[in-house]
Amino acid sequence: MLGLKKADLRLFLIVVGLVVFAPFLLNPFPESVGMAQFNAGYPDLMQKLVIFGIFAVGYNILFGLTGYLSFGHAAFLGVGSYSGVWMMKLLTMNVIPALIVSVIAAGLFSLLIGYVSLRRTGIYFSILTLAFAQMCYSLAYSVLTPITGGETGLTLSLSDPRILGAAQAADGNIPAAHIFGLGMGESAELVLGDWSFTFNVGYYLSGIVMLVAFYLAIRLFRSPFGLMLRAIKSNQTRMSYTGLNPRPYALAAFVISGMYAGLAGGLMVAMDPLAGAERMLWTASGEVVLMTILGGAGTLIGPILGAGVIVYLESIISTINSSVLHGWFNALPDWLENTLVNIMYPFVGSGWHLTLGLVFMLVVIFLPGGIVEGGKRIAGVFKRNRAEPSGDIKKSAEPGE
Amino acid sequence: MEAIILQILNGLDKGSAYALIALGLTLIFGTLGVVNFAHGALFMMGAFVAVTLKRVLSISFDTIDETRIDFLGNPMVVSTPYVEVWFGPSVGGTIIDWAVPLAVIVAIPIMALIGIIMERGLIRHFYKRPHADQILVTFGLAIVLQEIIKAFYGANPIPTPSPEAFIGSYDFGVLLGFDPFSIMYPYWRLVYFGFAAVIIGAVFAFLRFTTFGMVVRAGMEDREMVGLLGIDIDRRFVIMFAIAAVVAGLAGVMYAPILSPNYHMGMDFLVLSFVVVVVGGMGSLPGAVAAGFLLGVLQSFASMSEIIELVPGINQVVIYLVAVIVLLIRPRGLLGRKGVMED
Amino acid sequence: MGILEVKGLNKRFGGLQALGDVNLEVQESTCHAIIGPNGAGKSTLLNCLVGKLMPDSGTVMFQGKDVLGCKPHEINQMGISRVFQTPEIFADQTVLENVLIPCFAGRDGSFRMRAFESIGSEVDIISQAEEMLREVGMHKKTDMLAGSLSRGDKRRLEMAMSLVQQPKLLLLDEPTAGMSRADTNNTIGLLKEIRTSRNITMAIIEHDMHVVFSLADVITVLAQGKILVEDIPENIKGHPKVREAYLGDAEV
Amino acid sequence: MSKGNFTRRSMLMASATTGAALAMPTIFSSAVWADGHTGFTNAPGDSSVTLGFNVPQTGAYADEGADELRAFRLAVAHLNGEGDGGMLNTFSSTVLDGTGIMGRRVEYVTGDTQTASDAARSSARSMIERDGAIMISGGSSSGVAVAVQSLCQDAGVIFMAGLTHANDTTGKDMRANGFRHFFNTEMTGRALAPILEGLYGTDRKVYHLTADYNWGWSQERSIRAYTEGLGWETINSVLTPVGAGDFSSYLTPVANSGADVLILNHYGGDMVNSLTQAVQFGLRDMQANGKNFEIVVPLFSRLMARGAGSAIANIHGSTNWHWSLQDAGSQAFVRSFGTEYGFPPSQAAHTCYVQTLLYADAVTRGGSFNPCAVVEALEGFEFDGMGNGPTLYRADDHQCFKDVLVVRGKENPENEYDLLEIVEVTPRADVTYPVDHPDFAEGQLGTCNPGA
Repeated sequence: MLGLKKADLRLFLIVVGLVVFAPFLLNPFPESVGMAQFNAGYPDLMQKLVIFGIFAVGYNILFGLTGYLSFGHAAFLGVGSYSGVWMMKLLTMNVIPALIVSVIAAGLFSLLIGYVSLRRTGIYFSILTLAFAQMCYSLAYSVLTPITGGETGLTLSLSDPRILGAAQAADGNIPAAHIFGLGMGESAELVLGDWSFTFNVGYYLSGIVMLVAFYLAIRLFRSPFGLMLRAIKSNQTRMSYTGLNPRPYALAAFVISGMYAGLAGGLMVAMDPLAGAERMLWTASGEVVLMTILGGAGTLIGPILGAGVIVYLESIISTINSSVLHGWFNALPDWLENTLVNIMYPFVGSGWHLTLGLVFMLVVIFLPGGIVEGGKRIAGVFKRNRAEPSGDIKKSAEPGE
Repeated sequence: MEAIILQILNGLDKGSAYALIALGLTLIFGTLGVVNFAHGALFMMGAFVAVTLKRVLSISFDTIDETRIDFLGNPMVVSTPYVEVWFGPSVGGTIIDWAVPLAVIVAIPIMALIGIIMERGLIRHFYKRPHADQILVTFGLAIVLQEIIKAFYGANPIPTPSPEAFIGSYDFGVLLGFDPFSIMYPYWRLVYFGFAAVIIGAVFAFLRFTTFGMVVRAGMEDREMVGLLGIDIDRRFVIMFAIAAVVAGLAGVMYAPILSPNYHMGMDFLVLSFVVVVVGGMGSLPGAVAAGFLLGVLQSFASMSEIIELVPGINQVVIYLVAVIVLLIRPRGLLGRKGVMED
Repeated sequence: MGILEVKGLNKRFGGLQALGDVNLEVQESTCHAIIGPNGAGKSTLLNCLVGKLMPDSGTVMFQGKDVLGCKPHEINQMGISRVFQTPEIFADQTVLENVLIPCFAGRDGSFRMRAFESIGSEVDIISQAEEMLREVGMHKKTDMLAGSLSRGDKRRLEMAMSLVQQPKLLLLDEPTAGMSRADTNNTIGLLKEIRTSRNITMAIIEHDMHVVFSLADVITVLAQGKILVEDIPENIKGHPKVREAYLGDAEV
Repeated sequence: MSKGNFTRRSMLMASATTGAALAMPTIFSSAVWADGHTGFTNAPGDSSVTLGFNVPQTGAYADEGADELRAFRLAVAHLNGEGDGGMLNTFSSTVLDGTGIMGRRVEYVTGDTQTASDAARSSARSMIERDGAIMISGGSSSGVAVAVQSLCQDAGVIFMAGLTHANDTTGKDMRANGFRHFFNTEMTGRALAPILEGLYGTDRKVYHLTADYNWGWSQERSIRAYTEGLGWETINSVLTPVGAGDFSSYLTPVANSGADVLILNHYGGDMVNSLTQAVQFGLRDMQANGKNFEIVVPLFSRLMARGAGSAIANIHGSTNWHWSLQDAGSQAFVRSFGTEYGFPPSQAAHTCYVQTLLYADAVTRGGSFNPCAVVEALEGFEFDGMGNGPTLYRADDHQCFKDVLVVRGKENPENEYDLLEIVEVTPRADVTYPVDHPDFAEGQLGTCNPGA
């Protein structure tokens, strides 16, 4: 079905299920308990989870398959975002043209950068991409402010010359982004006892786009083209003496991953119409590398998992403050409560960077293959013990590669 | 002309810092084959050794001065550093004043120790791992280190002035036959440049004239060969790593008066230093030093208002632009050798 | 006319004359060996033939077409395949995939985006690859990672990767270097078999005289970048010039 | 998977299907909450109300963000009737009585802006969407303020800006749902120029170093307009990259440029570095055109001044508020803050504290949490007792008009907090600019958005 092998199809269906039921899966805790802090089922976070999933899936096509470590992919995301906002400023608040133009603009831009950077390999390639991305960031932040909005970011205003659509909504405000009249911010709410689940239009649009992107990535992985990309990582010398020209293959992978990044950037502004220069910073590029490696570079599902974990950590851990911590432990005796809060405090809230740093040191040290490898190991233990094959991690990890 | 001389001085100064960091990076890369993204953090920690020493020397006891009041109207708490009590206010004051130069001495064992712990505890497990893994794990380490520093010292820059004796500027104008006051340059920056020159010279001399250094250089040429000779590479790796850490740390200590230390200064320098190393040629020590000074000077020139007017934004991107051009014309960097980091 | 014609090839590295006016003609369906002491210029010659090095002067014609200035992959697409001294294979991929890659290269050329077709549906290509693996006796190892193979198997795999392209000329760079006597004999057997079954033109660079005399139809002796003599094996064996050239060399 | 689990899941699924079916005809928009639905985003329940404090917790402004958060905590405590009440006792409006806001206990959530507009918007969104925050406040840069302000406008919540000094926040990028208590670069220019004239005369040649981003440009434009108005000549103006660290190559040309005043349009770490380095390069000791060379830092912050150490001595600048002010409001605030945390508050802390109280007051006076009611209550609101003298929230642009402080770096500070001394309190009338000032012209407030 869908031109996929059975294992791939199962993996794809699992991801479809995760995306569709995310509003439930991410809101496991009732509103009133302290653990509700860990709920992630609100539109902003759900949208980010899938959008960064797209970004990482695309990055994996370059890094996971060809082994080219780019430190500049955030620039393509930024270009996608900027062109998306410009489409909304100039043409229409319908997000479809914005998305299309984002992908095209990022594709063209990555063609240019890729053409130059791919003349070199190894760390030289990495530094070239880093240099290009840093240039983009610096210029976007300062000199190019008329195009990029500079420090503030590019945003909509009440005086935009929108050709197909009004500059102002009926209530005198900036109109909202929509897809054929369905606003990105609109949600349906389902309340079940103490739980409340949000079904957001923007999230489901992003989710569908992500599923399409993921599906295309699976096809690409299993295609002759994907085979050639892996050959680049494996042995470029052999490749050229086998009559294959590695450069256009690598460039194609670079551009495709750039287009994925542009798509992610376009979706970001479709969900929230502001494009800031910081999303082009080299640390933002570093983040997508982390997502890919944390999940498992070169595997299908890895980047999605990696993106999920990092986006989730960033959003949830950074909002835990000391009063929240005290809230969790206030049932305990005072001295124990204070000790626990003091131990945990440096790792949450403003200290979430510390947690992030530690997490990925641990992953790189102990789990070089990322979450997918971890899942495989756990699965291995289960198999050896002849236990019931169960557990979500195993399910999602198994068909990874 | 004066303006050009001044910008060359600025460039040499900036270049000194780049060169010192890049030198350590290259040493680690050349001998250990490790791409160390935590190297900037070592620079930053060096600067914080200076900050810490100053604080330690200023450890005080509090007395309450009833004659004065604090901002809430309560009696003022006055603190007197113990050093001033022990050695008298003038000698004690001088010791505190000289905290930064003193920190150089303190920093050597501390940074060496940090280097050894890093190498033994983490880096050595990554010799055989792909460069991407090395980059990631050291990047993670860099984040952890800077967050720890932030937790202790806060996010704001901490002023760490040079000793009183070095405050003020030297007038090159007269020396070079220009008008007086036309080329003024702060003493401490001149000291920094001299200090960097000494360190760079010492590292090169060490590699050139000691047996240890020769083995290391041979190792940079051909690691397998040296391994086959039955030389205990492991121990030398630790020492090399410690040396690189000390070089970065000292660069940081002495830089503290120029740039008030903050927790993210390491990251700020890291990216530039990597560009420097790559422009110089991965694994080439002279390349790293030369590229450091070259990029420092170029950056200074690009910051001149005449140039910015000509090419807006050039001051922000000049280093990256040079890197792109150099790498496209000379694939292995200025003095790079074949076959290094090209997998 | 030979399938490969080299005329007046010169290459200098600084002060060293690596190749001096080398003329060579490889006849179709023969096995042409190039021997010579260390530093004779054998590897330089080979690298000029496959596009890795650009000679200072001279021409290299393959089937009447100029090869010089072409990139390695273009030369391969013309029908020249190369086997390396240490087997160059796609270590991270399976044995089958290793052979699939040249199959696709043969059918689709040096670059073609087939990003949405599934490999699984390329039945012809897969059976072609499997057949080739059977021919070199590796059909039971198709799912193994190529990197985990023994050295001998890696050599077989590399050979399979070259042969599946049905090259017009197969260049072998010391195919038995570092091999045990038994492995060497196996390789010789394999090469002989290929010659009889496929009638492929071969050019072989080799140190090992045993290999050379087992396989070669014509031998060219290279010394200090110049061609010393070219003849059939029987005449080379006792040739005084060859002895002279090899005298300083311990590996006679 | 146990049976119990399975049953529960199937029940959830079933309800979900029904929910979706119900939702089909008209997709509900963002704020349809099961209870307390009153037609605006995040309408609070009967017992508590949640405010969102979005401050930089990581990055270069983390210390300033931490101070803002302290102020917010203090404000919440005072609103809930804890502590000594602080400015509630001096505030000219007396509707707040320490029982929360309209009888609802005030709770708060925090977010990290990272001083990046992307991150700031994202954390604001999550506080609105996940935690149900009905007001967002805080921040330490104009880029963030503008970005979050427009987000709050779209989402239908009130934004009470923290530290933001660029004109755009209440100029080009003004929004109906956003309010700024902090002053701006135009006011800095108006307050500083007369003092500079008094100190340095009318015949001066100025060299500008300007941080290359929106706020820097705004600051330069304003101060330039007023110094040129004094008759000062602008010799040169150079843009410096944000976070440059080493400013030597920008500073060395100053000495030979013929300028006798250097204006550093820098803030934060840039200000610390450029100022210390300017002093290191001897600019402070120099004579030019027969006058003492002077340095001016238009926007001063005590937290930053600390980083510059002794370099700030005798440098003039402007600030929104300083703890050494002697009015009752300031004294009350410093006392509460100092007692709680052991050191005096910064200007960022002050503005955040005041903004929180002003919001609470506006809700109470307007009688509703509805953003439109709040906007109505705040527009044209005149108040006093909050530390800057009589203050007006101007209806046309949602900018507060109040006294501005001109300060000078102390030469011999008594302690690490006593770094600035107030030179002049420029009265509100002198810093008030007309609504149609060209630097603010492009903006449109739009109309208040209560969400839906």
